Amino acid sequence: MNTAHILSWFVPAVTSIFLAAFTLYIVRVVRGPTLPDIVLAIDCLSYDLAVFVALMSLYYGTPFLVIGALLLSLWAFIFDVFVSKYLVRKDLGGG
Amino acid sequence: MRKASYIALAVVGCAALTLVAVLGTFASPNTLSRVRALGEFILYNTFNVFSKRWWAGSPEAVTAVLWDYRGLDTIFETTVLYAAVAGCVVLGYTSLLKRGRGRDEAGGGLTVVVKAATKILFALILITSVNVALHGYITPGGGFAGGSTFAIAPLLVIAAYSTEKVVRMGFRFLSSAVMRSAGLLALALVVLSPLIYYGFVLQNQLKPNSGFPGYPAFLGPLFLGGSLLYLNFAEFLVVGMEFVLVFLAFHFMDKLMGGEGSG
Amino acid sequence: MVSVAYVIYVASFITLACTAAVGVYGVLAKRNIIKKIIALTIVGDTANTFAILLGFRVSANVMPPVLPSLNPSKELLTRFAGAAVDPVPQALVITAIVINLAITAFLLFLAVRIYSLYGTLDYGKVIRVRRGELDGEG
Amino acid sequence: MVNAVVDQVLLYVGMALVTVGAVYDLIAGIGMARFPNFFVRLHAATIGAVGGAALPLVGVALIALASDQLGPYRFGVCAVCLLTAAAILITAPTGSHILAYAAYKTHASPRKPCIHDALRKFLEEGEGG
Amino acid sequence: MVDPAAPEAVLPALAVLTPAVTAFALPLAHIAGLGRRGVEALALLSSIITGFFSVKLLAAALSDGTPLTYCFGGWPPPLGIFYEVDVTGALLGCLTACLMFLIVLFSVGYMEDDGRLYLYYTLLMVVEAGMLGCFYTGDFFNLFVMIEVTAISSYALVSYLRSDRVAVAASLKYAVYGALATTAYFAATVFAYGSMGTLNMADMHAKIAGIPTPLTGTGFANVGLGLLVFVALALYAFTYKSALFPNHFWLPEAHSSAPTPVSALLSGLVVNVGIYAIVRFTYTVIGGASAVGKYLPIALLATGAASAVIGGLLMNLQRDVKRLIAYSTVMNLGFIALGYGLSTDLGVAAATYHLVTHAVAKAMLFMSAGLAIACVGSRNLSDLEGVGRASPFIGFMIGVSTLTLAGVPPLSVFMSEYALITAMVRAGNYFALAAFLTAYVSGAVAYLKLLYVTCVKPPRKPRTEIRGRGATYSVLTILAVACVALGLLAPLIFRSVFMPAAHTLMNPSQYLKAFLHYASTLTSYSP
Repeated sequence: MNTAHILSWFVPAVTSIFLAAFTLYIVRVVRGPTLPDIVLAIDCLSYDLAVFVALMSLYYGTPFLVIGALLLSLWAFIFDVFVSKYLVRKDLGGG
Repeated sequence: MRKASYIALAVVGCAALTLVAVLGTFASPNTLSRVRALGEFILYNTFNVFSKRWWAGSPEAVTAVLWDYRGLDTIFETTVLYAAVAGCVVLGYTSLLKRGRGRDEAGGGLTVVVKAATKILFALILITSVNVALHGYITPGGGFAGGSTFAIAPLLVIAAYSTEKVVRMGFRFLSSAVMRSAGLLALALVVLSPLIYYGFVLQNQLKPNSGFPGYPAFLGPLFLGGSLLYLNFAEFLVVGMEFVLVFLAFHFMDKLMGGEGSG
Repeated sequence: MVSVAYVIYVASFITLACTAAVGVYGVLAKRNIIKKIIALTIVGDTANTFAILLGFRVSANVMPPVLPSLNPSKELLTRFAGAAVDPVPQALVITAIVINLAITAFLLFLAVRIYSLYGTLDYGKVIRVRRGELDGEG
Repeated sequence: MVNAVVDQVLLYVGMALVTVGAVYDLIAGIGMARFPNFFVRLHAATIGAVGGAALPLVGVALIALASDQLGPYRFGVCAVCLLTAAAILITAPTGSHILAYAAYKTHASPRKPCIHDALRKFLEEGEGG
Repeated sequence: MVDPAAPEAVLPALAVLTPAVTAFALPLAHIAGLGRRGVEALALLSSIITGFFSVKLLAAALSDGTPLTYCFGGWPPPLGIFYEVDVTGALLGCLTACLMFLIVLFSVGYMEDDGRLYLYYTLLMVVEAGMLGCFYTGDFFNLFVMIEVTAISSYALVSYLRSDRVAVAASLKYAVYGALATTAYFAATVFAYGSMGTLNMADMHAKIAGIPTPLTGTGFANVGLGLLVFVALALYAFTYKSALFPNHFWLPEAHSSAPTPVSALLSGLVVNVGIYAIVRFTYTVIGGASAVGKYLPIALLATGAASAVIGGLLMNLQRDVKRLIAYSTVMNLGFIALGYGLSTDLGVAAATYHLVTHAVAKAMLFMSAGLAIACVGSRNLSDLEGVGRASPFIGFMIGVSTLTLAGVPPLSVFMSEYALITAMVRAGNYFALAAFLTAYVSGAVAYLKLLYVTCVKPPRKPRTEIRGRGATYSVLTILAVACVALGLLAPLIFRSVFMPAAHTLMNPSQYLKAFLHYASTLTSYSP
């Protein structure tokens, strides 16, 4: 069975759908009237990007890209937490 | 007027540079399918198990360049980070020997949901970062990547709880500084130890006219990657602890400003 | 023959030029110290991206610079050397990234310090305050 | 023989999951772009994260298991994909929660088209009692 | 040519790594409870060892005609990092290590301990490692890293007095534009690698001269254009680091607001890195091989003349004594650039000589003025009136250093300035001579004013006692002896040290030959 052959058309097809969603998220990032809107959209963007990265690593057949997906999702979370902390306390560190 | 002149300067300068780059270096598409001879030599030889004269014992060419072919750059890059953190501490912290015992957080931090998630993610981050650092000689990653991944963990704790929580978890200024120095000295030890056997500074594998036999690349079936494994781990320790020190110094800087800030 | 990849490749250099211009302008013209530092990181990242692009190979079967096997054949080595991107600029960029990070961290500490000493992050104001002090002393 | 069949099944299940995930993501994107305020957009973000990211990542993990291109690394890729999916399942709801908490508490986002605000009643009762 | 496996071949590597490893160990020494004395002893010991290495290296470089080399990791040059130490590099390294020892010793007596002192010594050691690396390296990307090592620890040292508003602002100014400059140099190295396909300086020379070398051949793309961009960006970066005319704006503030030993370090040593890099690229790497190489000395002459005149004139306007000395650094860097711009052997030798004498005298002036400032508690020139009379030793030291810098005959700077004038006259460059004399006269007036105010006028304020006299006084005594000796020995050392240094600097063939010796071991391969 030749997975490479199947993936060579499947991954671009799926990626194009993800790209469409990606554009819609970017619309929200640009338009987003308030800070939480922007952050939420950027969250979704980074999760999307994580899926992208995983799909690319399938497409190119290299195992080296996937670890980036994990880090992207973690960074998105950190971003959320820091923005919330900033909103709540107007302060990032501290007790 | 001033602003316009700055814009003109920046645009003209950068446009000129790009023009030169595009015209001069990449005028023909044929050059683009090739890489420079130096890079190609390294790619071919980095894990050339058939003729080990030029090999670095790592299939990861970037790590091989970083820690073996151009290892000195990386040592001093670590020194740059070290000096910068020393500068940060100079600006922000009073005494290393003062115990970082903080007060208990009373209603501090964010909601209990975030705290619970932080606990789970903390372990996940630790495992990931050690994995990234230790597999740096086989897969992309390495000491710096692992160390900066590790830095997410205290950041998360600072955000979800407080800096005091980080201190109470054992990342005291003192212990972080000790671990950083230990990592740096381990780095120096790995780099300098070939000298004992008439080898070269930073030597990894066997070289002609050197008495040092090189760090073992294989231990039976297990692939060790020569000195890259130890260097990566030491770098991981150093970079992770440098980040922790920066966060702590930033926290104590707040207090310093409260104490003597003026103006 | 000029391929699509080549056009994209050259276009990315032009984009980088714009980014670099934004960064340089920011460092020179912005008054706010934090904005200056942000502009500085833009310049640094542009230079890094530029270096990565230099080592790229515009070809169909381009590979990452990691040998995909721990037990390579001679044929694989030859193919790898002929297809993988240049590892040297990537190593240089890792060095440069760490250095940029170190400088940024230090500059941020300086900015906080400036804020605590002068009560402002506006560089023009800092200069004016200091000049006034120097004249007052003399 | 059995292996080939298992691979086939894994591949097609994985592809189905990724496709469904892509559709979820598109729906989430439309919701993100068109919903009126932040608190409604949170719903879209949930679909985008769980359906549009965690689900396709599980799919990618299954495809990776069946992939013959990845060779010996396929278990590693699968594991990391599953780990990422798990991480997203933890981080996405928590992130949305903390953002909503902050936005609600500080009035950072307008609650303009508001039909029913249960939390306010709850908070008022809590403070009153 | 030294055998690569011989123990003395490893000297340049050890000279650079000793201070670096000491810097790594200093926090541990502090934590282990060795206290102030222990940290100081460690720093002193390390700087003594480094000084010993660098002196041995200079001796070896002088006795051997060819550059001393060291391959890190055993990799031959274009593949790995390569140290290539010719007489100029060894000379500057020796100056750096020796002066650094004195600065550390001075700090032992001068600095107060507020719990951060171990970080001060850490940063000093890092600066030393960085500067030595700059002088010894033969790889232009490694030069970037080493410049960055030097620069970032200098920024941190300038802001060491963190409650001083001027110091923190000066450090910020220095750091922001300095980071821009080093980024420019990074971009320059990327362009150079892109067009030439190498990171080695000697290999770069071969590419520019069109000499094919093993492995890298004759370059990858258009070498001429790549070189043009490299020179433009690198010149900006190096003139910033060495505070030459358009980029001198950071120097007076940064050098005057730092702690006194750091001022001596920055003015005497750190600025030399930029000058050295310019000269190394102008003469050894680019040389006469390219048309760009012919215009570089002219650029150097122009910036040098402008710096000298501006520095000399602005010296007279300063009321802050440390700012006055800092402007004098700008002027003297202009003199050095003028000498290097002559592109004759004599001019280059004279400029190197002036660099050395200026470093010693400037460090001494900063240190003695720092002691006087500590005595009076003010940096204003008018408050320093008569401090020399009140404290004869400090007065004597300020006198010696001021007279030295003003160019009074038997002392060292006179000799180097005499050599510079001779070189300018021999080269027939009367433009340089005019700029030099203008700046010289203007600077001499300012120096004599400083001398008159501090040493001749009657004292105004009762002086306070100075701490740590032993260390600081002995350092000043050593420096005074050095000032006199460098002047009196001029005929001897100029022939035997500075002329060979200039000769090796101006002749890239030896530099290239040492490179090719190793590069030729790279067998060709056929993928």
